Amino acid sequence: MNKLHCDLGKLILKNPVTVASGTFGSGKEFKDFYDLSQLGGIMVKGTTLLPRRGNQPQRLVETAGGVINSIGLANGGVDDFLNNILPEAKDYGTAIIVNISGDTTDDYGRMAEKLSVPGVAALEVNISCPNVKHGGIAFGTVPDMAREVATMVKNNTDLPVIMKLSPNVTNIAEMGAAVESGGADIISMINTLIGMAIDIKNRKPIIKHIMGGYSGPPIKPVALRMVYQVYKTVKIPIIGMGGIMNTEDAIEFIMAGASAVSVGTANFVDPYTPLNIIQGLNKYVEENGLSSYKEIIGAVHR
Amino acid sequence: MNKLHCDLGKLILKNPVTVASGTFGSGKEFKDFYDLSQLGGIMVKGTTLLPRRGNQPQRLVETAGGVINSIGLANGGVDDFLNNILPEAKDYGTAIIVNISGDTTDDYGRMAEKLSVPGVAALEVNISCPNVKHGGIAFGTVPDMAREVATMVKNNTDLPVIMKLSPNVTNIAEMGAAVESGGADIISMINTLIGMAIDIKNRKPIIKHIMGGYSGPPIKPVALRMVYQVYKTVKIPIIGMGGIMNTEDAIEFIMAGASAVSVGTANFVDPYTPLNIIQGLNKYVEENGLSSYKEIIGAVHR
Amino acid sequence: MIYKEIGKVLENKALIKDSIYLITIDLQNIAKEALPGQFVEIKTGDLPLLRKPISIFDVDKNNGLVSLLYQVRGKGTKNLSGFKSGEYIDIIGPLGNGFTIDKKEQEILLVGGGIGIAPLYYLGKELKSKGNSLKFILGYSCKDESYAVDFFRQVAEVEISTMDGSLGCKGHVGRIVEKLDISKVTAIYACGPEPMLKYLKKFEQEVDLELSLEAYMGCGLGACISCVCEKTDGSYARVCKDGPVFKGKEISFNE
Amino acid sequence: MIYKEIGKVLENKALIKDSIYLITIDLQNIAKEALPGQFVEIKTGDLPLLRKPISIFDVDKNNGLVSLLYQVRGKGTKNLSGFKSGEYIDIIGPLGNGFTIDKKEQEILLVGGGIGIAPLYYLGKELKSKGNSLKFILGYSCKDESYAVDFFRQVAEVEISTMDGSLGCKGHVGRIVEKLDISKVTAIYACGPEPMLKYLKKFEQEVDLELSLEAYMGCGLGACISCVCEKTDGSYARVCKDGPVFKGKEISFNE
Ligand SMILES: Cc1cc2nc3c(=O)[nH]c(=O)nc-3n(C[C@H](O)[C@H](O)[C@H](O)COP(=O)(O)OP(=O)(O)OC[C@H]3O[C@@H](n4cnc5c(N)ncnc54)[C@H](O)[C@@H]3O)c2cc1C
Ligand SMILES: Cc1cc2nc3c(=O)[nH]c(=O)nc-3n(C[C@H](O)[C@H](O)[C@H](O)COP(=O)(O)OP(=O)(O)OC[C@H]3O[C@@H](n4cnc5c(N)ncnc54)[C@H](O)[C@@H]3O)c2cc1C
Ligand SMILES: Cc1cc2nc3c(=O)[nH]c(=O)nc-3n(C[C@H](O)[C@H](O)[C@H](O)COP(=O)(O)O)c2cc1C
Ligand SMILES: Cc1cc2nc3c(=O)[nH]c(=O)nc-3n(C[C@H](O)[C@H](O)[C@H](O)COP(=O)(O)O)c2cc1C
Ligand code: FES
Ligand code: FES
Repeated sequence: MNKLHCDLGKLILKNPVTVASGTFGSGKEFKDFYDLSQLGGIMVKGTTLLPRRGNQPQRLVETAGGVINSIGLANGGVDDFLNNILPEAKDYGTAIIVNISGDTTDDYGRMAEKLSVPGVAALEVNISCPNVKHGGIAFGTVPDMAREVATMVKNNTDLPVIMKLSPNVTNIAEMGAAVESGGADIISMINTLIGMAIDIKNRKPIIKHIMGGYSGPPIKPVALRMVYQVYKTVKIPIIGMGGIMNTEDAIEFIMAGASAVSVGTANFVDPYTPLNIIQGLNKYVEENGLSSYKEIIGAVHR
Repeated sequence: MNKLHCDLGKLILKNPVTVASGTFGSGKEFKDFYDLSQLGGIMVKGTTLLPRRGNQPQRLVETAGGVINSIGLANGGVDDFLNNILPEAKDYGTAIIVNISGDTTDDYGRMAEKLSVPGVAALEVNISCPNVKHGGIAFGTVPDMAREVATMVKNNTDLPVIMKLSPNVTNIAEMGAAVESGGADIISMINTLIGMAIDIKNRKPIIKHIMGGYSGPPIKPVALRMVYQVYKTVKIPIIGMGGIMNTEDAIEFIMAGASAVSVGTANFVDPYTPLNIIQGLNKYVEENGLSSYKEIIGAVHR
Repeated sequence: MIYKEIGKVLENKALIKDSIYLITIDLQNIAKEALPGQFVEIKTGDLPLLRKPISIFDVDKNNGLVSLLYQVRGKGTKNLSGFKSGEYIDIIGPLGNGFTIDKKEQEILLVGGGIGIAPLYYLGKELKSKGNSLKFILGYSCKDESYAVDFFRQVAEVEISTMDGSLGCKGHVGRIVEKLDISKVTAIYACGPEPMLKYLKKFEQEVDLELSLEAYMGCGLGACISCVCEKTDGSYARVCKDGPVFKGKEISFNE
Repeated sequence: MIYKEIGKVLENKALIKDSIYLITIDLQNIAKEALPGQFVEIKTGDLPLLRKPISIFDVDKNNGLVSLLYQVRGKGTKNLSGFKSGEYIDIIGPLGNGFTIDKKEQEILLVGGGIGIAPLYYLGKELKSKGNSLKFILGYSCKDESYAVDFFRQVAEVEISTMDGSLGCKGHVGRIVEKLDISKVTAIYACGPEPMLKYLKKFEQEVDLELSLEAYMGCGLGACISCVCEKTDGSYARVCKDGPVFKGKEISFNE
C-alpha cells in the first residue's frame, strides 16, 4: 500500500507533496531534472482571464534569508494556458492544479468555467490580488469577498476548489471559515507576506513595484501558526506551505494540521526539494511504523 | 552640532537609537558593557498594573534565523517598577521609556497616571496584548480599541505617549491612523509577528504557550513595509524596529519613514549593537555630507 | 563584571570524534573573574543567531585561559567544533552565579551526568584547594562514550556508572550514590540531565544540595526572562542570572 | 538538457586578490553541453539562499571541466571565492541560449566591459575555430584592475580601454569601437554594463549585434518570470531562458 496516498476529499493525490504556484512554471522548466509524475501535484503559475505583461523589473530580490517578489501575474491568459500549456502538462502524470487570479468576482467565475476541462485536476484560487471593484482591497483580506469568490468558483465548476489564503490578515481563522462556508473543498495556505527591501545607496525600494510578496524560510513560523489556527476552525483539508525546505519542515506543517504540503521558493534553491521530501516522508513513515502519513496530520492538536 | 539630535515632537532624544522593550531589561543587565547614557533611550521591559509570573517555560526558541518568545509579560508590576527599578534607572542619563500593557482600557489609564513621575521620559503603550473585556482580542488589532487606549493614556498623563503597533493586522495604516486620532504623540512599530515552531520528535509546539512572538532579522521586510505604509498615512513620528542588526538596517528603516529606531533581538546577539549603530549613523551622516540624519527620514517616499 | 571578549583559540581538540571537544581560549578578563559553575555565551557563527551557553570547564588564571568541554548537538556546537587554533571567537562571560565554594574540610560529592560533568572539574579543583575531601561520580551512556575521566582522576577519586554497564557500575549515577555512606557527606553538587537532578533532590534535607540547571536562553544576561525554572514557592527564577546553580530545596521539578 | 551536478573544484585562484577569481570545476555533464554565452547557477553556501548566475568562461570538453571568471561583490561571490581545490560545489547548468556561433569567415568584434568579458573567451575560441577573424575589445576601470588579458591574447588581437587611461585607450570601450573601420565588421557580440550595451545599440542596423544581459534571477530556469528585460515590441523576455543573449534590435533599454 502507498503510505503517502493523499486524500483531500474530492481531490486525490499520489502523495502529499505538491509544488507551489509561481515557483515551478507549468512544470516544463523542471522536466530535465526528473520525471514530474513523481510529484503529488503541480500548482501551475498564476493565470488570469487575459494575458498580462506583469510588473516592471526589478521583480525579485533576496533579503533576510528569504525572497521578495512582485511578478505582477505575468502570464499568457487562460486561453493560452488551455491551448498551449495544458495539452503538454496533462500528460505529465501528476495532478495539474490551475492557480487563478481575477480582478473581479466575475473574472473568477468565467475562468472556473473555462478551465473545467479534462486534464485539470483542481482549481487553486488566489485571492491575494486586488478587487478592482472595491478600491483595490485584496479579496483575501475581507471574509465576505473571499466567501463570494469561493461560491462563484464553485458555481462554475465541478472541479475541486482550493481557496488559497493570504496571511496578511488580522484573523486567519475567520478567513478559513469564510471560504469553507463559501463552498471551498480545500484550503491552501499561506500565500506570501507583504514585505519590502530598500536600496540605501539609491534611496529607493529595491523592487520596482515597491512592495512584494515575501517567501521562503523566514515565513515558516507564521505559516505554521496560521495552519494551526485554521485547522482548529475548519473541517476541510489544508495544503500547507511557506518556507518548506526539507522533510522536517513538511512534517511540522503536517503536524500543525496540513493534509498536504507545497514547496515554493525551495524549488529555486534545489529543484529536487519536492522529491527529497517525498523520499523523506516515506522514510519517516517507515521508521515510525506508521500505516500512513495521515496518522500525524494535526498531531500537535492531540 | 549633534547631527543625530532626535526630535520626536514632545520627546527629544540625544540620538535616534533606542533599545526595544523586553530585550534589554531595565538596562541594568547591560551596564557592565557600556555607559548607558550613550543610548537614545531605553524602552523598559513590559510592565503591568500587578505583578505577573509570566508563562510556563519553554518561553523562547530560535527558529528560521529569528526568535519566537512567549514570556507572558513576566514583571514585578508597576509599583515594583516605581519603587525598585526607576530610582536606579533614572540616573542612567538616557530617556527611560516605560512599556505598559493592560488587560483593560482602564488598566492603561491607571498605569499612565502612576507612571507620570519625574524620571520617566515617555510611555510606550503595548497593545499587542488581549483585551480581557473583549473575549481576549488584542487591543492592537481593532482600530477602535487601539484608539480608545491611546485616548485613555493621553487623558492620564502629560508624558509623550508612544503607541506600539502590532503587525498582526490586515491594515496597518488604519491602525496608525486610529492611534493618531486617539491622541498618540509617536508611533513605535513593529511588535512581534505571531509565530509557531513544532518539535516533531515530541509532536508538540516547542513554546509551551503554543504560539509566540516572532522577532529578529526575518521580520525586517514586513516591518519596513509597515513603517512605509504608516509613514504615508500619519503625521506623527515613527520609531521603527523589527530585525535591526546593524547600521544599514537602521538606515533602511529611517528611509522608509522612521524618525528613530529600536534595537531588539540584536541585543542578545551582540549587546554592543545599539552603540555600533550610533557610531555607524554618525559615520554615514559625515560621509554623505548631511547636516542631520533627519535629511534621510522618509527618503524613499521622495 | 561581565565582558565581551574576542578570544584567540589555542586548542580545540576532539576527545571523541565529532562528539566531545575540549576548547581552550585566551580570554584574559573572563579568566580573571570566572567562578566554578559559571558559564559563557558563545557566538558560533552567523547562524544560529543566538549565542550558545557553555559551562566553564577549567580556568588558568595565570595565563588568562578558559577551557570548555562540549558536546556537538546541533548547528551551534557543530560550528564551535570547527574553530581552529589561532582563530578568534566572540564570547560573553562569566555569567551566572556559580556553586558555593567557601567550604572547608568537608566531604563533598560532585555528581555529573553526561556533558553535565563539565562544570565539576574547575569546581573540584577549587574545593580541593580549600582542603575539602571530594569524590566525583560521573555517569555516561557507555564506555565508548565516556571522556575526560583522567582530568577528574587528577583531582580526586572517581566513580563511574554507565547505562549499559560497559564501564563502572551499571545504571545511572544514583546506583552509586545509594551505595555510599551518605551520613558523612556534607554537600552534593550536581549537574546533568533533569531525571538525575530530580533523583538527587531526595538528599536535600541531609546535605547541602546544589544543582546546576539548564534552560533555553535568549540573552544569558537576565534581561529577557526566558530561561526560567520553577521554584518551590511557585515563583520563577532566571537560570542565567539567579542560577544556573540553585539549592536543591529551592527548585521544584513540577513543570 | 539541464543538469544539477556536484562538481569537484580543481582550482580556484585569485587573479586579483579578494576581487577577481578563476575557478575550474569538474562538471562532466555541463561541460559536454555548454555553449558560449550560457551560464550556470551556483549554490554558494547556506546563505545566500538563492543560487548565483555566473557565465561560462571556458570549457574543456575532453576532460569535462568548466571554468568561471568572477568578481567578488557580495556574500555569494565571497563564498564562492572560499572554495578550495578538492571541495565540492553544487551547480545547475548549462542555462540560457548563448551567442550565435554558426558563423564562418566573418569579421567579428567581441566587446566586453568589466567582468562582462567572462563569456567572450569561450565564445572567441569557438568562433575562431570556425575561421572567423576576431578582435577583442576589453574595457576595465584601470590598469591595476585589468585581468585575464593574456587569455584573450592567445585567441586573437586584443584592444583595451581603461576609464583612467592607465592602460590602452582612455575612456569606455566605445572610444575604441568608434575609431575602427566598422564597414568590414559583420557582427558585434558584447557583454558588460548597460551603458556600454546601450552605446553599441547604434550599430544594430549595420552589423549582427548580440548583447548578453544581466537581470536579478530567482530560478534561472524560466519558471518564475522574475528576470525580465523589455523588448522593443514592449513585451518582456526572460533573461535566464530567452536570453541572456539577445539581438541588439530586440532589446529596448527604456526601463
Ligand atoms: C547554563 C548552561 C550551561 C551549559 N554548559 C554546557 C557545556 O558545558 N557543554 C555542553 O556541551 N553543553 C552545555 N550546555 C548545553 C548547550 O548550551 C547546548 O547543547 C547548545 O546550546 C546546543 O546548541 P546547538 O545549536 O548545537 O543545538 P540545537 O540543535 O540548537 O539544540 C539542541 C538542544 O540544546 C539546547 N539549546 C539550544 N539552544 C540553546 C540555548 N540558546 N540556550 C540553552 N539551551 C539551548 C536545547 O535543549 C536544544 O534542544 C549548557 C547549557 C546551559 C543552559
Ligand atoms: C546571466 C548572468 C551571468 C553572469 N555572469 C557573471 C560572471 O561570469 N562573473 C561574475 O563575476 N558575475 C557574473 N554575473 C553577476 C553575478 O551573478 C553577481 O555578481 C552575483 O550574483 C552577486 O552576488 P553576491 O551575493 O556576491 O552579491 P550581492 O551583494 O547579493 O549582489 C550584488 C549585485 O549582484 C547582482 N545579483 C545578486 N544576486 C543576483 C541574482 N540572484 N541574480 C542576478 N544578479 C544578482 C545584483 O545586481 C546585486 O546588486 C552574472 C549575472 C547574470 C545574470
Ligand atoms: C516568484 C514567486 C511567484 C509566485 N506566484 C504566485 C502566483 O502566481 N499565485 C499564487 O497563488 N502564489 C504565488 N506565489 C506564492 C507561492 O505559491 C507560495 O504561496 C509562497 O511563496 C509561500 O511558499 P514558499 O515560502 O515555500 O515559497 C509566488 C511565490 C513566488 C516566490
Ligand atoms: C524576548 C522578547 C520580549 C519582548 N517583550 C516585549 C514587551 O514586554 N513589550 C513590548 O511591547 N514588546 C516586547 N517585545 C517586542 C520587541 O520590543 C520588538 O518590538 C520586537 O522584538 C521586534 O524587534 P526585533 O526584531 O529587533 O527584536 C519583546 C521581544 C522579545 C524578543
Ligand atoms: S536568558 Fe534572558 S533572562 Fe535568562
Ligand atoms: S530567473 Fe526565473 S524566469 Fe528567469
